[in-house]
Amino acid sequence: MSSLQLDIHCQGENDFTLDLKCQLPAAGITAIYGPSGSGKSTLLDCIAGLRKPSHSSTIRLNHTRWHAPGRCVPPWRRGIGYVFQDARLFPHLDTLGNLEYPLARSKPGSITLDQVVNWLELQDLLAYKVNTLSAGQKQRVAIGRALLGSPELLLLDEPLANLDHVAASECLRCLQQLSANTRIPMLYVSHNIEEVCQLADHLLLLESGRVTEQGSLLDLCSRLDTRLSREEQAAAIITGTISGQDESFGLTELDIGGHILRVSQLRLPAGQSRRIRIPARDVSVCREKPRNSSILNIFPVTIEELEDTTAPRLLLRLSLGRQYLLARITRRSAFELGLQKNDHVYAQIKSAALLTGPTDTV
Amino acid sequence: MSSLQLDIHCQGENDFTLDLKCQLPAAGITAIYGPSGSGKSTLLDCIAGLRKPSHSSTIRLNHTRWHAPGRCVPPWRRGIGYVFQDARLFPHLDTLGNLEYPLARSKPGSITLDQVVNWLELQDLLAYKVNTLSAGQKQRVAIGRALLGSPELLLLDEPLANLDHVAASECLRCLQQLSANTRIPMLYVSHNIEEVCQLADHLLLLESGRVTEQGSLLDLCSRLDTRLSREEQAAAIITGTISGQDESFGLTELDIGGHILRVSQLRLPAGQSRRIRIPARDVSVCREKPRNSSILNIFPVTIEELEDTTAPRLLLRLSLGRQYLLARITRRSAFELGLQKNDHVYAQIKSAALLTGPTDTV
Amino acid sequence: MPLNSAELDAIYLTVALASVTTALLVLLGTPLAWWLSRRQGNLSAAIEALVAMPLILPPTVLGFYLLLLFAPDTAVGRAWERLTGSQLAFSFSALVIGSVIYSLPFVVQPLQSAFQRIPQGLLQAAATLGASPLDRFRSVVLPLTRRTFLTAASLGFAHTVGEFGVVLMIGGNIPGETQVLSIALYDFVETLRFDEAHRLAGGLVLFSLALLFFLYRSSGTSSWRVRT
Amino acid sequence: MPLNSAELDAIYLTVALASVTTALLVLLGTPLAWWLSRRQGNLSAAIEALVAMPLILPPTVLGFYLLLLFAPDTAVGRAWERLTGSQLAFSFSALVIGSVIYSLPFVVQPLQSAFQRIPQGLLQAAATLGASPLDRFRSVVLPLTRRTFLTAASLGFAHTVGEFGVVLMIGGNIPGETQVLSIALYDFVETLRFDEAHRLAGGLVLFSLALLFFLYRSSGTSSWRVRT
Amino acid sequence: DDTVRVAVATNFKPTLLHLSEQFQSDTGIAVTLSSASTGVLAAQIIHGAPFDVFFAADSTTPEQLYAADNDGLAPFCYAVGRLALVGASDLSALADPGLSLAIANPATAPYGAAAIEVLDRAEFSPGNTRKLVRGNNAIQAYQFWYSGAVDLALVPKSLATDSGAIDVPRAWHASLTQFALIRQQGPAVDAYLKWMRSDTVRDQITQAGYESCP
Ligand SMILES: Nc1ncnc2c1ncn2[C@@H]1O[C@H](COP(=O)(O)OP(=O)(O)OP(=O)(O)O)[C@@H](O)[C@H]1O
Ligand SMILES: Nc1ncnc2c1ncn2[C@@H]1O[C@H](COP(=O)(O)OP(=O)(O)OP(=O)(O)O)[C@@H](O)[C@H]1O
Ligand code: MOO
Ligand SMILES: [Mg+2]
Ligand SMILES: [Mg+2]
Repeated sequence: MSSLQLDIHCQGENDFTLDLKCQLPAAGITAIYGPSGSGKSTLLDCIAGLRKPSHSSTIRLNHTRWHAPGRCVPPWRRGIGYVFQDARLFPHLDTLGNLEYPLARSKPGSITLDQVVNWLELQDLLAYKVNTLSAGQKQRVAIGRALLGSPELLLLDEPLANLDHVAASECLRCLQQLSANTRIPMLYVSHNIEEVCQLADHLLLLESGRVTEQGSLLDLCSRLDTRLSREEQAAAIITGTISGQDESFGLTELDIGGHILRVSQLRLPAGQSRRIRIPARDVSVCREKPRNSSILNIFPVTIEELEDTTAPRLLLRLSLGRQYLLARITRRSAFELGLQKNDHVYAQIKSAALLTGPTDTV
Repeated sequence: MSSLQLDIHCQGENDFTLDLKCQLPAAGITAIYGPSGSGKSTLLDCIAGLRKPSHSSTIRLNHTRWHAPGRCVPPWRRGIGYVFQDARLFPHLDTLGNLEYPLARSKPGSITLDQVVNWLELQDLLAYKVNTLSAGQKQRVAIGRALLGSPELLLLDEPLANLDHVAASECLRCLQQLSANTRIPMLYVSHNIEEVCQLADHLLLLESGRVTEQGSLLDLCSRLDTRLSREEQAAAIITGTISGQDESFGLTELDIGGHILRVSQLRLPAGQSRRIRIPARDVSVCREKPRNSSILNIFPVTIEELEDTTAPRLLLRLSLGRQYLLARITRRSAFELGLQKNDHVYAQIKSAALLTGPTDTV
Repeated sequence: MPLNSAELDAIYLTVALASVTTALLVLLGTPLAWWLSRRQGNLSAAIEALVAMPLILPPTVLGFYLLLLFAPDTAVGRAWERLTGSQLAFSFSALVIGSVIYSLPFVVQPLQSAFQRIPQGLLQAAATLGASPLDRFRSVVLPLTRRTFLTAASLGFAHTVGEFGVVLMIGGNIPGETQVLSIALYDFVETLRFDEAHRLAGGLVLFSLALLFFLYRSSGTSSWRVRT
Repeated sequence: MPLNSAELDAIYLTVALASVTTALLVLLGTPLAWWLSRRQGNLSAAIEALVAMPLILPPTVLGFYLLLLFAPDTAVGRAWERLTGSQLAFSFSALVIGSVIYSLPFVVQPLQSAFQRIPQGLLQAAATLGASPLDRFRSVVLPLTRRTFLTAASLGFAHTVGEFGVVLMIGGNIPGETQVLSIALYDFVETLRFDEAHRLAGGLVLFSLALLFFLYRSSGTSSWRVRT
Repeated sequence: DDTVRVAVATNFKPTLLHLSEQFQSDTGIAVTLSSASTGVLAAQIIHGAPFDVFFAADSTTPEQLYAADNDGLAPFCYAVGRLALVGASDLSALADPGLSLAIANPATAPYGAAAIEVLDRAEFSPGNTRKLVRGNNAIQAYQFWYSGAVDLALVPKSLATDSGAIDVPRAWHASLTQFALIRQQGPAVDAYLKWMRSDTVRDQITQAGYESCP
């Protein structure tokens, strides 16, 4: 399988050292998540060749060694695209000039200028000087520019930080499509766990320059012991098969091990499988099946694990067939309902949560 | 009452014009919200005096005219603090040097260097060169620097865009405290509606350089016809009085017109009133009162208004005593439950949503 | 190799002339360069061209025209004499004025292009932090252009030390009054006293090399470099 | 006022010398300045000092030493003669070499400090977009430092036009071969033929003023300015 | 004021320097020598240079200056220059087109004009195609030769006394009479003049490679 092998030791200033050894899939989207100053940008810089790790480090994309003892491929030969945390547009070129910059400099790829302009809605900006763009506009141009280099690996450092909600979800959709269509692997740095969960297939958690956790999003999300589940925005990811369309109400039905989950409409043929992100905070449990509720999705589940904590709220891991849901409830509720491991309860998933448009489905 | 009066006409390049006339309260936090390129940064620049609006424009803070026909106070005499969208730290100074920069240049204020260093956790960064800081670290230093100028008005242009969740909520808490303690009015630009709702007292919605909506957050939030309610993250804001503490489960009870709402613990004396933000997506309705549910907060409400839409989901405006809740449910549920205006139903508020720590309470 | 008193006089005079000239160059050149860097259009282009003008004329010829200007019977010469009570031409002041005019472009042009490259946003940030224009210049522009100031000042200084056409013409090569080192050196070569010429030239070169070396080395190490 | 053939020769020669010199200055000065801008330490400080050196010596004296270096019986002179078959001293080539050495600091130093101020991040961005170092230089550094190149080249050009000490010494003032405008002008002044001197100087100044004016004006209008 | 300010044409400066030092130690009157080419000095004098005495390299320049404002004493001859050839053992070298030659610029220096007169002689016409380099003044012509850049130079004899120079016959060119002009009179200047005209000084001038005035 194609992979990105990293064994990086990079001594920075300010007592910071990036020290990591891991193998990431060079396919799909890998999110890099971690607090500010944990070394996310430093890692991307090393991969891009903009920062030199120690001599003995190795960076390998599939069979190409980008960095190895005695060998260092310079950045412009690595075939990467990099969207920087600051846009770094060329001030002497207009928007179009910036977009065209990589065209002559990389082997012709499958992404055309027109496509990028369309996806990112850059039509109106083409003739503008880049110093007259707003922050969000700059960021979109930077994304487009990186795409037009037809990279073999796309590095994105918080590309959506300056975008408004609509533009951000538009961009997210683009990146997803792109990842699916062009098979360009992406490393995606973000502080926004929702963004991460919506987008990523794989996750790398960094803290103080070290990997704390790494694995597929599905695995990491449903485990109670990862940093992710401790986050405000913990969520489980489950897979379902499209089983029907409810045209009149604009819903799609997914089969989850025999149960029907209704989500906002996905125009996909029946039988195709899909990943759904279900935030823990949207899931509540009841002992009795609620009736006459506006909540559409109510499933019988088994409590697999109860977080043992003295905090006001706790996480439950609920099994639904062979898959898992997470639920965040108050300790008081858990106590009042007398919840125990292996109890059979009903999980109700606030439907609207699954209906928030394309960004909620992967 | 103290106010910021704006009557700005500012012709930009690229066919963009900022054209607005409004009066904002010069107290508390006013959020400026709008899509990318709608003129938020331009507006702040005009207020700061960094961009010249047309001659006939007026900008007035309380009784001080900053801009008026025939008069223009230069930026350094306006007594403002400005956190830019890009940090703009001085590269020739270290972190401490940047923080100290405004100290000698403004009248001594109530905020001390030590406080700022503490709030923003800058201890370890003080001796670092600013070009070796990570993006989030830079942003924190920029916030600190602006605070240390003891401004009469603080302008914040997406100050949290580069911060991770923990740092961001830490900063938000600081800003709130600051606003409460120092009574420095703030204009806060953000793309993040959650952030906005948690922080702001007042809201200004911009689109293409024009004001589309303006008013107190409470008003704007509970109306179905504003841009806000069309957002993914629509929420209602309600006010309650602290009525009790549930020490064993770490909860606080608030009285909302006779009903008890349980939220994560607020260490406040009983009798004090508080604002709570309740996201529409966290509210579901049932005809029967659910029993044995993990949801703690269930209230009898009346449907005041049903959004008339063909979209898969719709908004409900529910009256709870004299206050309002919003609920976002699927159109299918509304149909199945046969919901009508003036129906009496039960609103269940996913408790966890109210328990997400300090950032959820204003 | 002891220096004779004429040489000592010349050294003293040279150092004085170059120092005063450099100080004036920086004092006058800085605001001029700043002004030029903030403006565009015909006026500033004309002034830029004017500043560069003295370069085009051979120094002796430039000196000749300055002499025409400074002579006691001209308006400038008379005004100077009324103000200071002494004659302008063939005085130290005349040398200073001539050197300043001659070297101005070497100071103004690098400073101007450095000023133009100062990120506008930093100045705006400083303004919102309460810094007046002068304060901003002192606390932001100066530190960010330190190296260019060094370059400009050292070019100006060196050029004044080496310059002799203008000085010869408007100074008159008067020992102890207007005979600077470069003219003394020129004199040695002209009067075929090559040994003394070699000695003086060698000393001058070594000293300057050492000075410039330390100047550039120190400016290098403490240089700031913006990462982005 | 018709120009006589000697003057025409001188004009032609001056323009040729200044053009060739400026071209060489930019060609040599650019990589040197780039190299210096990327390095710190003793070696680069020493080279910077060396580049600035020619400024310290009066041009005639510098010319004298260059003549000692270029004479047919020196290593340099012999090597040149073996390579080209003709004598170096008193040739156009010698003038060019002398002028390049003399004006090098005026080109290297502004370029160096401009290069140092190029945001590193832009070069990194260009690298990730597939631009090789040379390509980056051409497509990012050059456009961003256009104005400094203009400054440096115009300083170098003007300085070569005005320079005459070195040229006189290593050129030998041979009409049609090494007699440039500045020497012709100097001759007029020397022989007290002030009318002719005024005429030539006036023409030179007006022409240069006009040239520089248009140069600066055009560079001003299309200038890029980073907002931040 | 007991300082004499002297402007001197460069060709005479080495000689005058030597003489003035003697004067200074004999009388205690200081002498400052400012040297440049005759043309530069004249231009400076016209524009107010504070020189008491001007030793020019020709006769016309002092006369012109004197005619212009007619004050002080009339210019007088202080020495007559001689032309010499360096770099060869025989004047016939001037006929060799293979030998390069340096002279002073005939337009600006009297010694240059004299050199041209010599080169115009029929016997040297075979050498017309030689490389002819022109120093801005006589000194520079000598420097060209000194540096090894040219084979021959026609220069003032005063510069070449110890370089194995060959005298050029006096009759081959117009006389190189050098005049001095007094700009400002006073006791010090008078003493200096008196001393300059003394026999010892005249002898030393002759020894330095000049001839005495007619
Ligand atoms: N150019 C540099 N030189 C030295 N140290 C640096 C440099 N850039 C960053 N660092 C340090 O390395 C550490 C990691 O920085 P990095 O920029 O990789 O963090 P990050 O994870 O990207 O943070 P953020 O989310 O805030 O952008 C920080 O402590 C920072 O101070
Ligand atoms: N310096 C400038 N000169 C001319 N036009 C500008 C300048 N800066 C911004 N604009 C234009 O003004 C409009 C508003 O820009 P502004 O930066 O105010 O947007 P914004 O609301 O802050 O967007 P964002 O959320 O992306 O930062 C944009 O269309 C932009 O192109
Ligand atoms: O001494 Mo002269 O006047 O330079 O030949
Ligand atoms: Mg980063
Ligand atoms: Mg903005």
